[in-house]
Amino acid sequence: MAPSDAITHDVIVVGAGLAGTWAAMSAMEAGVQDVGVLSKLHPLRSHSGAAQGGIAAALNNVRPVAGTGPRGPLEQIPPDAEPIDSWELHMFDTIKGSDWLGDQDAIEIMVKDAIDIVYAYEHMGCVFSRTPDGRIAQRRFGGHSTPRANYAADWTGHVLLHTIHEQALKHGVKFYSEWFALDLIVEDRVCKGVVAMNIQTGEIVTMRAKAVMFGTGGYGRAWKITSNATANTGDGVAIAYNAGIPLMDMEFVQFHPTGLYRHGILMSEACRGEGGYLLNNAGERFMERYAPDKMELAPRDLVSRSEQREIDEGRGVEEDGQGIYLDLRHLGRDKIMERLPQVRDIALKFVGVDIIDGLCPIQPTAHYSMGGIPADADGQVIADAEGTPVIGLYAAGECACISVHGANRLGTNSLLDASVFGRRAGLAIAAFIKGGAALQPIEGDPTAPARQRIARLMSDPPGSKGESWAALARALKETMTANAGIFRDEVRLKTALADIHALQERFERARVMDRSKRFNTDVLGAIETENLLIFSEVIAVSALERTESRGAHARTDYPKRDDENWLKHTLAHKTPDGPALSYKGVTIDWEKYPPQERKY
Amino acid sequence: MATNGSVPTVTIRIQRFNPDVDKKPYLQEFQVKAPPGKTILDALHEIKEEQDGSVTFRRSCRHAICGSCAMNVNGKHMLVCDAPLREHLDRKGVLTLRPLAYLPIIKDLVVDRSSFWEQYQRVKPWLIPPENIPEKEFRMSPAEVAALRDAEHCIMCGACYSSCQVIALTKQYIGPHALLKAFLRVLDPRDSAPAARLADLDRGDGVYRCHTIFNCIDACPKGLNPTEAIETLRKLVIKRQAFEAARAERQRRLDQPIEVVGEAPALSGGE
Amino acid sequence: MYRSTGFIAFVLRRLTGVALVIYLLLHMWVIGGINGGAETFNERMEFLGKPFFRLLEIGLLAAVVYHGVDGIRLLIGHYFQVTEYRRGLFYAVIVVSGILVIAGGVPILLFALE
Amino acid sequence: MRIFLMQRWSAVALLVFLTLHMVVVHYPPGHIDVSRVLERLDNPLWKAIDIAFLVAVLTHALTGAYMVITDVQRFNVYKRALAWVGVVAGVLLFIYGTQTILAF
Ligand SMILES: Cc1cc2nc3c(=O)[nH]c(=O)nc-3n(C[C@H](O)[C@H](O)[C@H](O)COP(=O)(O)OP(=O)(O)OC[C@H]3O[C@@H](n4cnc5c(N)ncnc54)[C@H](O)[C@@H]3O)c2cc1C
Ligand code: HEM
Ligand code: SF4
Ligand code: F3S
Ligand code: FES
Repeated sequence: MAPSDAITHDVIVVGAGLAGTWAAMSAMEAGVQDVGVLSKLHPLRSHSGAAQGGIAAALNNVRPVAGTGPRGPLEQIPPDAEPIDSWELHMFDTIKGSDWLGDQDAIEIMVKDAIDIVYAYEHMGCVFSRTPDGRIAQRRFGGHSTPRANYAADWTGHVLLHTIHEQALKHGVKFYSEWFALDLIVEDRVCKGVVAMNIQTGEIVTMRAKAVMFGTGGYGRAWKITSNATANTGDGVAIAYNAGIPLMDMEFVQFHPTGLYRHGILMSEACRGEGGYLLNNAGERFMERYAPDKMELAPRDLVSRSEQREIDEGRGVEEDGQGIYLDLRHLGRDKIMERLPQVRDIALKFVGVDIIDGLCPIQPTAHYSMGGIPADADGQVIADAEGTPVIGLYAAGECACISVHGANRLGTNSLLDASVFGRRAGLAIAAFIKGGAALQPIEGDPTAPARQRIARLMSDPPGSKGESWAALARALKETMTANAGIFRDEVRLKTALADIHALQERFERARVMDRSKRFNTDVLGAIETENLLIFSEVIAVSALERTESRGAHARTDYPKRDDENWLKHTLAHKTPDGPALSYKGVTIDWEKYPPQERKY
Repeated sequence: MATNGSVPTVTIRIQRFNPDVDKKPYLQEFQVKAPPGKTILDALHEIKEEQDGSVTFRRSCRHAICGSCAMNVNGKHMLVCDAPLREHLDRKGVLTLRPLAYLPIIKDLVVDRSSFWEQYQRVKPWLIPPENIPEKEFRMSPAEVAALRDAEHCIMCGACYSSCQVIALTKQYIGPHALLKAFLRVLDPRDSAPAARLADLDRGDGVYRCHTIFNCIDACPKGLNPTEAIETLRKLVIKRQAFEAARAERQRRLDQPIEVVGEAPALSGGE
Repeated sequence: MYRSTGFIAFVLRRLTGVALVIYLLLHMWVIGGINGGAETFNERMEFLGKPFFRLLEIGLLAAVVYHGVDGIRLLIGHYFQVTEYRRGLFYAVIVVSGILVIAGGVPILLFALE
Repeated sequence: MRIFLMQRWSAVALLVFLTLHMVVVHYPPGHIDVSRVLERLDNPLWKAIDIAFLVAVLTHALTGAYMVITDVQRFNVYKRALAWVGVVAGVLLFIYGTQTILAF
């Protein structure tokens, strides 16, 4: 018997970033009548809107001016000239970027769909920057061998998000703005709905649906220095894991080379795409040592590691030596004002540096989560290494691991991933609903666990004083940064794991100060912290097991990639004794794209 | 600003109000350290995490792009996430934080923006594309894109809306943000129904309710100019038939290259 | 309450506008005295000729001048792109109205004191 | 929208008429009495100008008052009724004012 106050929809989408909104919109477009989207933020506040640099697709609008080298100026490709780019090239770059851990069937789908999805955005009204003859403008991005980042100044994600949100409104998607998902109702590999809190009233309700889709975004908030929004606490990932869904490849977390010093706020990769330099305390362009060919435009994992090495070896800048300089002065005022206005603003406001004539201090910052809820190329969530589906549960975007990014994502590929697979998930859901999916009966009161959790947070702890969730979150971020950051080894990872366990234990005594029902962000902060603790444990365990270095996972005690033993995805299942790991093969076209050494 | 060693301590007064228990809003004082580089949002976080967990505000991106954190600081609307704490103190060295004005308060610094979003939806913010969709992109000149810059850049933070005295008087007024959005669609060469959109703005609560107060410009944290957009719309409303005809003409060539006038600037530079 | 020059201008314009409407009605009533013959007209004018009303007249002048000059500012705003100079324009309105009011007010004052 | 434009055009007209009015009628400031007014209004052109002035000022004042009232959400629901009140008041005041001008 389902609770009588349950809200019911054909489809419930959790998350209103690009992935969630695309799914909702395309499901409606494909004929589903009744789609509800819940988001803990107003949809337009989703983190997709923070993306700056661009979205990848081999449109062939722009090429480097002949004979000016890999960093020379760009020009539009004349109408009858040879194309320089292709989805095959995009595919190869993505596979190489992924350090061969990406599933190549999914990557193929993504890079082929890329072209269509960017035109779809354009046709829906997205205001892209333009070439002189009116085509979508493109810029270079790290790890891509041609300029294929389609952009709108440096607020690409913002315009994409607004565009797709408008379309969802047009199609009549029902939004539950400021609703917080707490639990997923899954029984015997069948998904029946979610439990969520209406933040404004504090009410906790069961939401039933024939299909549920997760597009809850990333989990960069587990680190001290991060480019991620405060909302990126990996709730979706933790909720799924609690509901018995495994998590895949959680050890792969991307650190972006240019986070603003101390703040972690992103200085777009476009800074380097447009020609910025990285300098150490001696004023050297140190990338010469690490990627003589691509220099600053090498992929993110490599550049971040190079920076970290400079810092670790004492060549960092600023008082604590934890910074590196980003030099954009040679671009000149005009280009900076036209292409990087937002970046300039950020640097001015947060570190007081005008990039037109000053060196901007930066440092690597936790940025993107390659791992997440395992799903196939239709967003269908799987329950194990054999690919058994969880009926009625879908995921896409940063919270999912369809594994197009493998061990390391290329810049501009994630807006693409969220859009392409969000749309595909929406279409798959529509087919599922129209194929006769039904609401599943629900036994008992699924909101009970969430109610108990919240009641406990609001009660007075027996005996001793309660713990502050904020202090626990801070301690977690410290240990994750120090021990599960850019460079890892067995000792550090074990320390991290021990710290996490201790913090989980302390969380039992965590209490909130705000005991009211209405808009209680204190309670939400505590729940988010609990979520951080849940998936951080999975990250530490997965990383500890993977005794190799691949992509963003760099083990100083195992500095080499080990294809023999580790060309496989990690799956972590929840058990009473902590995460249990199993492994899943990588889909590789051994003819066309066999693993190679990854050099830039 | 009391100085303690080298790092000064400042007083932050926060307007508190929980409609479930409080009769009316009141101010509560907190003390925080103010080292350089600290933002007002950092201070709010510190207060919430260390002093009073019930202080309630919205935030997410922390770099002025999501629009969550707009509020009133010493009388001015701004995004607190990119506002350096020390730069906004009043003469007495105090910072007074209040929620956005003229909107119902949900709790403390969190306001109910429903009327704001309703008006946003009312202008049908989505593009109404032409019938013939090209295989590739519609062609737009860089100048056409530049004209949309302000409207496209709006993050829907509500600062303009909640600074406009007309909104204080009536929530029926469509508001600067929605007019800016309407401007985006009307001016977009790809939109094929500008006349219908303009007709919808041609009403007492549309473009004509604006009394050119300019607060929307003063308040906008992104430095945008809704007033100018409104003035443009007012003119177009009158000329809408001619404008639509010109649009139809433009749309016949939407799939063709823009003739390059003068020298085309290089797209992206190198060394 | 959001304060700015635009807000001050708006409130002043409103107040003066409404004051002028009230005055207009009064004015029409006074002049309308003519319908009751020259006698009534002069009577009503006489009544307004008292020094107290003369002083009020300066207020009236200020209202009309400010409202009119500010109206010009708004009309300029409608037809030219001047939002960038919005503060300057407001101060200009204040200064110009001030000058006009003094120029017009001094004779009234002198006359009233006669 | 009609009301907005009526208000702008009447404002422009007022700029002209009011300046004229101030200069001709009130300056040099002195005691205005019937004879002075009669003298001027003997000229039918002046009568026409004053009637036009009257139209402009009534239009401006009534649309202005209408704006001020309908700006307030609570009164906005009565905007139709208010518009009619305005029109009627306008007509009545116009008749009264014209009668006055012609009486001179
Ligand atoms: C600063 C920055 C810049 C970036 N720049 C680029 C770029 O230039 N190019 C590129 O390709 N990628 C970029 N990325 C990555 C890219 O933006 C993200 O990977 C992508 O936007 C993720 O989209 P999403 O839809 O999966 O999630 P998000 O946009 O993060 O949306 C998550 C949604 O889930 C909701 N949600 C989360 N938890 C809950 C819960 N418990 N209950 C209810 N709702 C919940 C949120 O409210 C939100 O609506 C950037 C990332 C960052 C951090
Ligand atoms: C020099 C002549 C005048 C000019 C240029 C002028 C101009 C204007 C303008 C542009 C407005 C619009 C304000 C807005 O929309 O916010 C306005 C409003 C108004 N005017 Fe005038 N005006 C003049 C004289 C008068 C007179 C003589 C009266 C009274 C009889 C008057 C009464 C009003 C009223 C009541 C309003 C509405 C107030 C408001 O909307 O804020 N005006 N005027
Ligand atoms: S115009 Fe400016 S103030 Fe208004 S919503 Fe947009 S960004 Fe905010
Ligand atoms: S403040 Fe309001 S009145 Fe108009 S100019 Fe801006 S919308
Ligand atoms: S937190 Fe996003 S705008 Fe301030």
